[in-house]
Amino acid sequence: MSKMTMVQAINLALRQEMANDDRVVLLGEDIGRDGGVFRVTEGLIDAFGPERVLDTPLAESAIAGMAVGMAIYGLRPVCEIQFSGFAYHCFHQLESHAARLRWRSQGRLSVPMVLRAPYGGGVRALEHHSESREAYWAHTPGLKTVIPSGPRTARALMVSAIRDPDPVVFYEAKGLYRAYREEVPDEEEIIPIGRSQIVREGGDLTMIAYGAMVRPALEAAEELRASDGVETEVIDLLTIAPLDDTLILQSVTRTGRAVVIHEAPRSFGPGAEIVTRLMEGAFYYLEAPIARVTGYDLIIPYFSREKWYIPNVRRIVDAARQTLTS
Amino acid sequence: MSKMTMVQAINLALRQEMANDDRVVLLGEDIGRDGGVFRVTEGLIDAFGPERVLDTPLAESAIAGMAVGMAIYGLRPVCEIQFSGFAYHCFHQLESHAARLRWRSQGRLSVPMVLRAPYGGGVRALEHHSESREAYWAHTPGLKTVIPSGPRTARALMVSAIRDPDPVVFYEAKGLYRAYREEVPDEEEIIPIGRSQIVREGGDLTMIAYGAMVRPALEAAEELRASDGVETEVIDLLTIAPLDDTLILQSVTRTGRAVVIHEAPRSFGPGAEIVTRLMEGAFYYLEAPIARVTGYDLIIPYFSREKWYIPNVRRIVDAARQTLTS
Amino acid sequence: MPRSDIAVTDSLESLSILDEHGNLDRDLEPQLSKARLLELYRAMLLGRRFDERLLDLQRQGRIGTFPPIKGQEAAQMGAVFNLRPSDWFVPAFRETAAEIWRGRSLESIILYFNGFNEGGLVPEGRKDLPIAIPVGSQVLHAVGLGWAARYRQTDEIVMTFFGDGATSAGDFHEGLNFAAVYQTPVVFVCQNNQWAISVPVSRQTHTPTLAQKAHAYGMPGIRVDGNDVLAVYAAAAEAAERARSGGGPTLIECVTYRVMMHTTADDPKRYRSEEEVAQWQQRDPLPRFAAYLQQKGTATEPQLAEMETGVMEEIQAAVDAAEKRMGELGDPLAMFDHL
Amino acid sequence: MPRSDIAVTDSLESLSILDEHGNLDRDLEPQLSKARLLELYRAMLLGRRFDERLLDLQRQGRIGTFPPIKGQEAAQMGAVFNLRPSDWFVPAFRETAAEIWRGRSLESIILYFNGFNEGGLVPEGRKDLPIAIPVGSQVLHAVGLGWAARYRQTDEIVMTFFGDGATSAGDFHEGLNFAAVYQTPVVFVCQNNQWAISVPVSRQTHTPTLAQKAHAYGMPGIRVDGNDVLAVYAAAAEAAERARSGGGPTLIECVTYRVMMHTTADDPKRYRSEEEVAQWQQRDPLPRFAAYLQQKGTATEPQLAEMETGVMEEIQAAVDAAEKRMGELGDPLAMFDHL
Amino acid sequence: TPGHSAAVPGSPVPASPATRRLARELGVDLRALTPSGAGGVVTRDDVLAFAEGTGKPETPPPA
Ligand SMILES: Cc1ncc(C[n+]2csc(CCOP(=O)(O)OP(=O)(O)O)c2C)c(N)n1
Ligand SMILES: Cc1ncc(C[n+]2csc(CCOP(=O)(O)OP(=O)(O)O)c2C)c(N)n1
Ligand SMILES: [Mg+2]
Ligand SMILES: [Mg+2]
Ligand SMILES: [Mg+2]
Repeated sequence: MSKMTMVQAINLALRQEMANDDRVVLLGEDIGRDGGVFRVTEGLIDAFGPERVLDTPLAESAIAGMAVGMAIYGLRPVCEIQFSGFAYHCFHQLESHAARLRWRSQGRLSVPMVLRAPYGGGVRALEHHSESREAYWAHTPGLKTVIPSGPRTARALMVSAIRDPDPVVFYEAKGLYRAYREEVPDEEEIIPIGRSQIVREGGDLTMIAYGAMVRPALEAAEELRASDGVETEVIDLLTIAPLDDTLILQSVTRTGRAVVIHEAPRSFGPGAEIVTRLMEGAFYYLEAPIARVTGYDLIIPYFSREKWYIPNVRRIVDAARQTLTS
Repeated sequence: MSKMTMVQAINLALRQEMANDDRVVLLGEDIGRDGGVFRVTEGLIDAFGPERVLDTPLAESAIAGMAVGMAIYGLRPVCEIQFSGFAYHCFHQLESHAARLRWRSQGRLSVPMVLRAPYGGGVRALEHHSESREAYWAHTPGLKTVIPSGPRTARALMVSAIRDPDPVVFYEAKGLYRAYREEVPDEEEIIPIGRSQIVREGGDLTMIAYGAMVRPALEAAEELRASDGVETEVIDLLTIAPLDDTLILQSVTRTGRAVVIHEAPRSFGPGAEIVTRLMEGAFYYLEAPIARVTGYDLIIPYFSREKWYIPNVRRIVDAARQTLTS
Repeated sequence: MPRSDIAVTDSLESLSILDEHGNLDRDLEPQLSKARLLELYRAMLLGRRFDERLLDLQRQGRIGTFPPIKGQEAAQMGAVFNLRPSDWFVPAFRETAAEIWRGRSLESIILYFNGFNEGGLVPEGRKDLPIAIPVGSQVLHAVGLGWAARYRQTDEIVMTFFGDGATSAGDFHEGLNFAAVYQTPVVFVCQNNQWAISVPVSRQTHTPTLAQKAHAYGMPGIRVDGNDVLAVYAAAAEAAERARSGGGPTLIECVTYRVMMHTTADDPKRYRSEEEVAQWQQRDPLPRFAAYLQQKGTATEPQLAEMETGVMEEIQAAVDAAEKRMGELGDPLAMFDHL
Repeated sequence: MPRSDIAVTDSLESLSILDEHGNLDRDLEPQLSKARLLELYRAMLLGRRFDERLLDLQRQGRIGTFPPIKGQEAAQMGAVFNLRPSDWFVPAFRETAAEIWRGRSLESIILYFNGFNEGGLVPEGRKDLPIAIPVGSQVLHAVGLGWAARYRQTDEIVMTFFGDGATSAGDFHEGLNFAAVYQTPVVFVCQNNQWAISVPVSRQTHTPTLAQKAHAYGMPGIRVDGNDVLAVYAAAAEAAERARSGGGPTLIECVTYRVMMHTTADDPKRYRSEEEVAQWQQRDPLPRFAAYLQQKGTATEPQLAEMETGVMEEIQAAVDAAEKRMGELGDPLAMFDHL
Repeated sequence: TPGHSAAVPGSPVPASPATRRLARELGVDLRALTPSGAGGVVTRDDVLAFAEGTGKPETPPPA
């Protein structure tokens, strides 16, 4: 057990899975000698050699498409797309092949690959480096979309993603990479894909978040208790798709009120599905309209203004209060 | 005024816009001498020459990316992507450039291009030829997503799409291409982008559909009147994004009950946003959970089973009855 | 320098062995046993006759849209005939003869083209990928398989097929580049059948050959008469040997012709002349190879006729089996399988 | 045939004019007026000094991440110097000197790299595209612009820039292919600065040159000493003339070096040796060109020093103006503009 | 089952949002009445019946 950043925690998961299983190979731009632009793969080329940590030419479709072939062969490739904003270059390889080969071959072939990509704002980056568009993948049948909320969940989910028999898109909130350290056990720890978790209990209101939004949600919950005496339950989704709605339905059936939070643009975003599931499954328990606190239907502005775009504690608290008083 | 199929109606719109405006040029695979695999561009190369109707090499990213350049120059390119299932190859050109250049250049450049693509099932086609994934575009800020529901709306919306100063993704339900004929006026007719329409009035229930789903919705409405005495209002969205929710909110505020219909996979699909808007804007008027009648969270099966996947009158009526009795 | 020509050292060649007039270059003639030659011919014949039967079925509404392969039997069989069962085969969608040779059942092909997902079942133990429809996309899978085969220190190689149109696709480029950088054991077989639906190869690219695109990747390129099964076999044998022995990838351009429509939904009269088609029909790879076999004494005409009968029976049995099977495959819930 | 070499007829050459030791090939020396030569030098100098200043600002936390251009001034200025105002300029993201030459204000660059969308404003009347970050993607826009310029029967040409890494991208391939098929007037300038972040060009491609990739498209390719501004100028002049006169596109590979980090977020010590960097610093294009100017009598040392002072003043004024402006750009609601 | 409130103490009384609005407008406390809808859902009629039984609400409905 030691305290580590999310970068270190993902590195640990990769390192341990590589040590345990020689089917696990990494590929991506600058992941070898450079250790990845965020250093997530730091030291792995030294530990496992360039045959297992491939510095690729600059071509995302090739990275994903080659991984499809490796995975069909029986390996467990973990691709890094340097920023999720460049993952659209391989959209067709994921939609048309990774997501479909098990189905297309009637179960005979499978594509146990992981596509890692940093997403989201918060690191004063250039254009295309701060978007949050996980909904694209979440809407794609045949893909699983996983987004950890910190070092410990990142490590435990990465292990599951690598071992999963099917393709997993693994979005890493780059704003969390070095934001804080958390205890991460040395021994194996797994969170199954498809399971969300309650990270704070409460009976007055439910907040649903994932990735980098879990922390502001928790802070907002704290503030609501301190200033309004409101007890907020906070649920961290962890897996976005396929969306397991058991916990969120249970919670909202009790609280009757919910706030859904994400960085992604609002319209047709992940929040819409979450709201709809609550509307479908907890309709008669809703005391107030469910609030969405999200990015706007804009391209995230360059960094001098990105803090106005990304949901923050203030906006979450405001939305919660509105929900509570409706 | 003459009766025409949707193929002919779109052809008419293209032909008239090309005749009126030499900035309008077409590009795509097989759109010239072959007239397009669905014959939507039939005869246009004869009328306007190969300088305005470009048969391109087989490369979707190039089609879209070249159109971005043409549009910046001041032309009004209309691209055809042969099937929407191959539009993912140019996802990055749309997301990273077409959708952003006005914003990136602070209003100095613009990309008045149209990306046409047939989508949806119903023509016994091979894999990748029947999907309905408009949500990908709808979630992309900077793009407009338009889906006509028949010959007349297709013609009138295509004119608007071409004249729009910004990029428009124009999905054409291939199941409607030759499904029926409709009167289409010879003289110019326009439906502004961003406006939905009531295609049947009723006070008991609201159905919201678009594209190929409008017809089964209307049939279901008819059946509900005949057998249940229920008066259903049917709204044809026409523009998916940006979603104008004025009409749907007005309607559901009156009816208190709604069914949302699309071919796309259910989860994270367009229906989720529609439901969420209703939940946000008409919450206190909802008498029953809003129903979604959609494709399943599957890849659409090969054609022998696709009729089980695509929403039909039976599924819509069942959902409506459930909504009415909840 | 200061101004000089750059010489590209990777080989770029053209090859023909048995020309359309029956002339044979004995120095280049591949040494195949009688049994192998007959196997090869039968596979081409089966591909041809099955294709014709599929067209009948389609015209009768008994299957849906499919892409005929007629005229391309030599291009695909000459190449794939070099593979061992332990090698990998990565087709596009117009390699029916090669797919059958590799072990795909005729029945599954009928099911597939009649819209049954069950037709996609890859039989256990086969190292083949299913049909890939997005043009060019499968090229990358071949590179990944080839890389993995080397990683596992096997001597497996990978052969992937694609059309002339596919050479315009980004995935073709990225795939050949990766294959060269990693020196993966992949044989890239381009069936240049002159058309990508309605676009002739002369509007697909400004280059006189597709083989020369190999220069962009630092790999050998070879352009062969794709209707000359001996030339295709020889070129692919060389490329396969290069790949197997660690010499890296090769690009083979097979110059052939799509005699029929693009798919049964297409009407080629809209964009190409009947003369062109007639001209290419003169170069039909089947009679050329049959004449060679007879000249060589590998088979007599009656023997070939007998083979023909056997092929027709095999096809009929498959059609019967497929139609029986399809009658039993009604269950809509099967759409929830395998996802 | 039956087996023979294929000869590719498109030209593939290498070019250098003024080498790193000051040797000049007088036959190839471009004939530029004194005024033009000084303009060119000043633009390179301004690019260099501004780049250095940006690095200072970044290190002081006064701007965010940016990609230094140091060492690549000749590659970009030699090329872009051939454009007329009526031509189009389509940069990637490491063409700061060229962008400034084309009329982008220093102030807007500072704003941009400090995270203000206002820095993206393309001034009215300029025929330039903003920075394109997705590698290779802008190549296609150049092709579309070139096509449109021909459609409008103008004599405008388009010049687009990209790096060695970009040559692996699908968009590079699709763009060059389209440009050749449509014979659009585009000059493709690859700044081969040896690195794509941490990936050396030898791992980016298996080819010894990038210029030879032109063979895949049927267009001329030329590899020039990218630190020799005269050679770059001459090669680009020829390509520009070819494009303007209807001769179609050209691929130019400028062999240069990224002397600094990829961006200020990068640490090149992790992946390359200081010796390599030191070696390339010997080939710095600025002193080479300065010596040429002095030898030729185009400028004296004091004149160059005076120019230096002017450049520094211009930069200081821009920094002051930008910082003042940024102080006024607080309004968060501006994020809703232009979408 | 109708007639038995599915409400868990501290949790919402099941009712559609429209019914909730009606109850609020009529000043009816959902906890005070016996639901008749399936699954213990309070219906519009339950609210109306209760409101008639107790007369008009004392405070005017909120705007
Ligand atoms: C990415 C993509 N774009 C478009 C299509 C539609 N399409 C199917 S085959 C084809 C032409 C393919 O030409 P070629 O590569 O020469 O192969 P051939 O059909 O001649 O065998 C096209 C445009 C597709 N399947 N995939
Ligand atoms: C499509 C895409 N993938 C990845 C990146 C991240 N990235 C930015 S620059 C770069 C390397 C570019 O190398 P090169 O083309 O040689 O240009 P240079 O940086 O050397 O100027 C990478 C990988 C990107 N911007 N776009
Ligand atoms: Mg896995
Ligand atoms: Mg072809
Ligand atoms: Mg570089």
